[in-house]
Amino acid sequence: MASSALTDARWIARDAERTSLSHFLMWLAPWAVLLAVGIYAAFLCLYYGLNQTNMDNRFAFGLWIFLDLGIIALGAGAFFTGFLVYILKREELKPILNTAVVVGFICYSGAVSILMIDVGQPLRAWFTFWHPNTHSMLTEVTFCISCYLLVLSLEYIPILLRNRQLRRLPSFLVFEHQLHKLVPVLAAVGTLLSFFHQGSLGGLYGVLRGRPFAFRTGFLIWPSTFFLFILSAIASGPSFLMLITATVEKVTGRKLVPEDVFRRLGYISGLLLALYIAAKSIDTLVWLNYTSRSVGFAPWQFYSHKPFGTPILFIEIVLLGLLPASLLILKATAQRRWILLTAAAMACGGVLLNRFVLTVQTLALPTLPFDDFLQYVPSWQEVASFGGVIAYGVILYSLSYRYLPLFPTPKQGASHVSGH
Amino acid sequence: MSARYGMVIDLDRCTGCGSCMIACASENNVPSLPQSTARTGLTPLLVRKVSNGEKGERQREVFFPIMCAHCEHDTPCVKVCPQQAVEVDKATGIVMQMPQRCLGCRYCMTACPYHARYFNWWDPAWPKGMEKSLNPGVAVRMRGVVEKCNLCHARLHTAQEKAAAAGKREIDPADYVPACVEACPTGAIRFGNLADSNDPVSKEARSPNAFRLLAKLGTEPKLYYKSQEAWVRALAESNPARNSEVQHG
Amino acid sequence: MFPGIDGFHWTFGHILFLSLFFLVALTILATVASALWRTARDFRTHQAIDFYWKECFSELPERDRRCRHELAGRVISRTCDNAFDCRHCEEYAQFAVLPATGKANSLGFNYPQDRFYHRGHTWLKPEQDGTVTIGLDDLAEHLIGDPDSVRMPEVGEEIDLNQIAWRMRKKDREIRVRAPLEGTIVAVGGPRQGWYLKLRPRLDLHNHVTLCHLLRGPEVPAWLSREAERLQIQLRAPNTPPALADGGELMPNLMDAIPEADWDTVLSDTFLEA
Amino acid sequence: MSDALVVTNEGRSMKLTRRDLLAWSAGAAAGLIVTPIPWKILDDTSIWSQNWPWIPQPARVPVEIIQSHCTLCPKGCGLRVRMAAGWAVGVAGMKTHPISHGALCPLGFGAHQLNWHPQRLREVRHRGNPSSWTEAHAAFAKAKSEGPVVIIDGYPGRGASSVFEGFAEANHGLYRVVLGAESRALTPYEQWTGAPALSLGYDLENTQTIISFGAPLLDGWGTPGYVTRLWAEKSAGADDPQLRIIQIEPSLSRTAARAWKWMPIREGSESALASGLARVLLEQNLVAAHGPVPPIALSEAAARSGLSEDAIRDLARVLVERQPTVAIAANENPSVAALSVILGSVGVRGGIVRREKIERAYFSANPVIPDARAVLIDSSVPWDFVPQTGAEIFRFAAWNGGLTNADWLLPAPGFLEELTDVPTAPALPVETYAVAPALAKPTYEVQSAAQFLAGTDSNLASTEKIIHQRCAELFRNRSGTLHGQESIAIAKIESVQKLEERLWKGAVWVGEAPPPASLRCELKEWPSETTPAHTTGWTNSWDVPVLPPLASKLYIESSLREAPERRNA
Amino acid sequence: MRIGRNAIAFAVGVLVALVLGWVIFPRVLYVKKNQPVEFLHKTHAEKSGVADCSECHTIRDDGTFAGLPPMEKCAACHADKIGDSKAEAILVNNYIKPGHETPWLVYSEQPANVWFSHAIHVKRANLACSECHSTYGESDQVRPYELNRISGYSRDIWGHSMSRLRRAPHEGMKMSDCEDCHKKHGVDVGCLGCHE
Repeated sequence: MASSALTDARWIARDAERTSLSHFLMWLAPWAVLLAVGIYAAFLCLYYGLNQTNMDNRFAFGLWIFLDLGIIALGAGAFFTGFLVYILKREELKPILNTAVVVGFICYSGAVSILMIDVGQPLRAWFTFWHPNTHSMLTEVTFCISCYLLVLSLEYIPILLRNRQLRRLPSFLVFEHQLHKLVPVLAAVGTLLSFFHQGSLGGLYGVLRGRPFAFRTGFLIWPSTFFLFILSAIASGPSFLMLITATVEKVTGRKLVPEDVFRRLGYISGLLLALYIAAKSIDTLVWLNYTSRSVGFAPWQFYSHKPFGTPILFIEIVLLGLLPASLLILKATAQRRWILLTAAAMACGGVLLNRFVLTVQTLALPTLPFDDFLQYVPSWQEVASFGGVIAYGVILYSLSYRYLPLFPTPKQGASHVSGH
Repeated sequence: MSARYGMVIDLDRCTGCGSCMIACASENNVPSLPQSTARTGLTPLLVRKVSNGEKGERQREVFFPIMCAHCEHDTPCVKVCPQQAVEVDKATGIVMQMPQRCLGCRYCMTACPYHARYFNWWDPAWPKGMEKSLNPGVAVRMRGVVEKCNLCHARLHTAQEKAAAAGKREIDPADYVPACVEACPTGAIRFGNLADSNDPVSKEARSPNAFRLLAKLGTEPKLYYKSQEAWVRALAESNPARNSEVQHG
Repeated sequence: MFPGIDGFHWTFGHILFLSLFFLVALTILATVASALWRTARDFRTHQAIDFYWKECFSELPERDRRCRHELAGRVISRTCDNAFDCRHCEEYAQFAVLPATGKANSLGFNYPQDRFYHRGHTWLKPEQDGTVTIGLDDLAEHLIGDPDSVRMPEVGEEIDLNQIAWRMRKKDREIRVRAPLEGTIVAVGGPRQGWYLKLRPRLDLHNHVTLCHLLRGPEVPAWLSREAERLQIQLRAPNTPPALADGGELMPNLMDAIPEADWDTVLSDTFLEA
Repeated sequence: MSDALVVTNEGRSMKLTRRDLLAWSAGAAAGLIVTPIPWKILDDTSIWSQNWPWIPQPARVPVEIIQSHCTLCPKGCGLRVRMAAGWAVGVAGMKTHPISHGALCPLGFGAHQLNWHPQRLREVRHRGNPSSWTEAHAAFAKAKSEGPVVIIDGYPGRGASSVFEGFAEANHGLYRVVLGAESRALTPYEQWTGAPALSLGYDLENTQTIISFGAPLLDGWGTPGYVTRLWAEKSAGADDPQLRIIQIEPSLSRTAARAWKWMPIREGSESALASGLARVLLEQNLVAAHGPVPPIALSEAAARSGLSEDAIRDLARVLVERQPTVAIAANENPSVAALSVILGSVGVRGGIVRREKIERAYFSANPVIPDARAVLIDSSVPWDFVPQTGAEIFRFAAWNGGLTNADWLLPAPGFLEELTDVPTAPALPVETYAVAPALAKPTYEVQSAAQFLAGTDSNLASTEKIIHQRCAELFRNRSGTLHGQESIAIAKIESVQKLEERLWKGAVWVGEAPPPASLRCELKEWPSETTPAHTTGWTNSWDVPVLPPLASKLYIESSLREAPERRNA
Repeated sequence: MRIGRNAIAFAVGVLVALVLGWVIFPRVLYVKKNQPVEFLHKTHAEKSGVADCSECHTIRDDGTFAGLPPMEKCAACHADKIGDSKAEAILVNNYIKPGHETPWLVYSEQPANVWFSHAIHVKRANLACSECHSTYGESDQVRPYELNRISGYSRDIWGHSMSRLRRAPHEGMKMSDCEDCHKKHGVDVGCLGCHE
């Protein structure tokens, strides 16, 4: 038994078997290195300015925005699971609730920190709150994301306070208990916020009349992409959670959640994905035949620039949309775990591709009659600072998994996770 | 006194000499940095060479001075800026960019169909001593903010101050002429008040040969072009061409 | 942002957006505030410690949650699901009448009969003046030996049942001892005195329910022997001398004797720490 | 029990527990929010980011507008200089200028920054090492005592130029000029008319057809504003313009792109085409002249130029459709000049005219200078003029153009740092005269070549003196008009002081053109072909070795122009 | 008594923060600088009978504002020492004799990106100087110039009161102050009106 100098046993929940500290540190080491590199890259960008990136006046948004949109979409699992459990009372999903919160927190905090590097004048970012232009989708995004990040941290606190050492303080434990009683309220608020900012992230591009490839008409002030983003986010969120959980199970070699939770998640994900694909197809048809022409552009010429030909449309809608959706829904396929997970991965990939097309392809395409198609390759600083965020995510998750009750312990059973 | 300042550029008169670009940069204290490239440099006014794609004797070329078109109707950049760093000036119709309010999110740049907005990727710098040659009327922008053509509003300030000192409310139009207009050796760039139907410029804007780039987007740009040549006018409506079809600067 | 701040317009959209934002912000704030307030209230109304104890109890391993009646041999096997709160246990009375059949091997522990024993290894002795004296029981003394330091509460402090009454440090491990009874502290002792606390109980001692949650009589040796067995198992780490001397007597000062044992677990099991 | 045992009593003990610190920091955090600290720091840091100390900001000083003239090249464009605190902060064209009409070449607009150009010559350099004026003077004095001095002038006709001439005469030296492309194109007429090239010009105001053999008419040729204005008013965009510009050029240059007609021909076949055209004109009696007939067959002209014979015939017809028609070469090209003679456009209105009565021709400089002790090169001489000589070379320049074989690099006054007069620009049909006073104080220890010579030879007149003399001369002659804010005939000006005053304030004197017929021309036989040196620089009008930093907008920040080759070496 | 002890710790925390924020912070944030010469408006108004601000602080014909009078203006009277005050000596010996401009510290200095036209405010809107500059014109002592270490602004821009509450109408020259005044006078000039 490890009573060696280097032990963190007293921080680990009594009946949770965790690998030895040294082994754990070995696992963290490479990620820590990646994080360090990322922090250095971020410092370069903040100190010398954005000339450290390969963005330019045409490619004013680059890798960062694409990945921000991506991880925020995947992070939607957090609010959506909370919504299912607390609002729709789908108790069977409780086992992944804590993981959902942590993953959500990681995704959002990561996205926000990248955004802080991405803006040229971080010191003035707060102006958005002081002089908000409420007609801007970005204002909505800023407000909602910052509020929602607050909500996520509040949802994270109860999990944190259940650490074996922290809970020894009665006041912490009682506060955790009381806060946890109110989490449904937070879940409701979170749902509202997420609904809006996921949507607004879509709106971000949908409103760009000056970018006919992204421009969409819609309902009231919201372009169709507003709703598509919400749908795609809640469709991919559960799939992403599933992947994360499965990965953790693989890495730790433990069974963490009952199998039916997986199937349930897959089913929900599949249904929403199917719904999203349907909506997306209609939207695409409307855009091809009406919207794009209404601003005087022949839609097909947007697909005349390699590598963004029509195939990308097919991949996005059929290969990484329809296919995974049906795989996730159909019992026969959903039974097999590997198919389930592959489908989930495809679903996430599809949504990421959608974000990529909307951000990167939109900017690459010409608008003026004599513009040409541009390419852009991110600089190492861009890649590294994002790698840093990934590393931060892995480290934070690993720590949470080791020291916090992310998953119901065999003894307690599902009902005991986070409180009672 | 709500003016709507705009421009009509007679492309037939433009020899593409580039005087307007340099005059603009000099007036507005735009730096020229050795590091900057065609894609990261600051050119609030950019003259682009466009060819009709023909070869040999039938090849034709035209020069398009591109600058902020000061869109009048749901101005793309104004709508998207999260913190009101961009606005359409009520009195003049100038689309303003406020560098000291800007947080450098660059959303407006993605919104602008003319690519007429530029980001300060570097801190501005000048060879030692050259800062003495900076134009006193214009504040130098800092790294990390967006800038663009403000129709030389520093000159508008000077004109207003002069008018005020003379006890007048209205400025004398002769006192407010943007640098590019002043610089053009052939008088191809004309500047005036589009709201005033007697203004020669607003008359020209209504002439059959006048057209606007991407007018089809419905943003009501106040930057007009005119040309006798049909193929040039046709450009306004045509879709972006493939890389191969048009070479240009 | 706020009326009067530059850039604020009284337009419908603007007002709608901002009021929605403030509503959300307020809700979040209110949630946290009310959680804090409720926490404070629970402490005021003495529910906090009770809840806290129940939480810890639920985390205890099965073995540490045996019902006293099982120890006394009144029932074959019973897990307590009431956090050792016999006061509010329906079954307590019905089992209590049965005769205790458990073997009572004291293993040479000294456990005076005039005392009540708490599962957290404290004893409680009612005094004539209506106060009670509280001390550390023999097994615990054996485990710890001389503590390096002790942190005692203050006279006059209100203390709840199962609340951490005092802390002891030994080999930079903190040992937190739970109070066997709720009341007000009237005197503070320490290892030297052989007792640690004197309390004026919050409840009436003459009411038999007040102390009924504590072990007494035959239950005690039975319980102790169980604990001894547990220790024996837990302390039998590779190449360690047996914890029990031949006479079955527990050697004194075990923490010094067997430093390499997993004391975290031992101590938390002994003093009912989750 | 060991004495080590410590029994502390919680409540009373002054020892801070973790719990106390927790409560304390909670309180501190709560308190901090209601202090100015977070908010003021938030506000002030954002303000700091708006006024970063390392961002240079122009001083708040009043701006004064001064009319003057550009002296960076011999085109003499009128300037409106914005001056603040003694420094030029902006340059624009002088709208009232009778020749340049408010136009400048693109580089002129950034000229006010040239004085701080990194390539600015800041000190005397001798064979690459720092030196001093005294040493330079000594070296020159020694050289001049030992042998003849050749002085090269890139901007003849200035006061400084006469200082040079005076020095050359006084010291048995030679005075040579480096002519611009426009003037070189006029040199062939010298032997046919007897008039020096520098006294000739094109009366484009009255021309109806221009056939340009690669001359960048709309890209800095002559005084930019002069031609571009004519083109803009008479030609731009019109299908049948009053002024027809036919550009003969291999590639679609700016001028070609904007010309009424562009005819792409093979590289270097200008002479052949000109001769071919002349032949057609003569054979088909399209012109009054009867000879000399070019010794080239139409077929050969067609073959060499890559045009069809019909195309050449048609072009010939077009040339005579609207006369007067002048043929303008990009450079010295006798065949093109001869074509003008055949077209009968020498010494006629709207043709090639004589603007002044200079009898003595200038000798243009030959880079090969065999027997001289020293060569003094004025700062106006293009950097690419590299003398091949054993003589000691004294090179004046405000900016270092890179590689040079000069022994002495002598820092000359920069833009607007020196008083100089502005003689008639090349190829103009009328005589002009203006003065460019020193507006900015010299940034470094500089001397113009004229000052330098005056330093070595006390009985040389100074530039100032010569300018005064010329003003007096103008006043005496009583001819021509003075164009300032308003135009006024010289005859109407009360005194020479008044005249000078106006000239110092940026006014331009414009002489009266002598009757065209005063220029007689006879072409005996068709000139033999010479292969002209091609014109350098991407705006033809720029002889300064470096470009204003802002010029990079045209070739780095945009691709409006191709990056200049050989610059900033 | 744990709650009590916590409460005390909390209260101490609050107190410390308040003192730090309201007492110490302002002293750290602003650095006091003295004017190069102790110039007294009052004395000049009385002795030299200067009646109107515009006699020294003139608006040029083109509308630009001359701001502080140049050294010659001072030299006109102070070519040689008039009185024997210390300030007089400093002015004459350090600045007028060697011919250096006096490096006055301008309390109301605005940053480069602000365009403020005295002509428009004084000539068109007929505002009295005191509207913004209070009675500084009659002041009989010079107060030190306070420089904000972070923003580099004069303290007069924020106004003397840290809370910006209950400050005099002329106190404070932040953008919001300009806007308030513009609102009051029904002026709407947008960003373009006041920014370069």
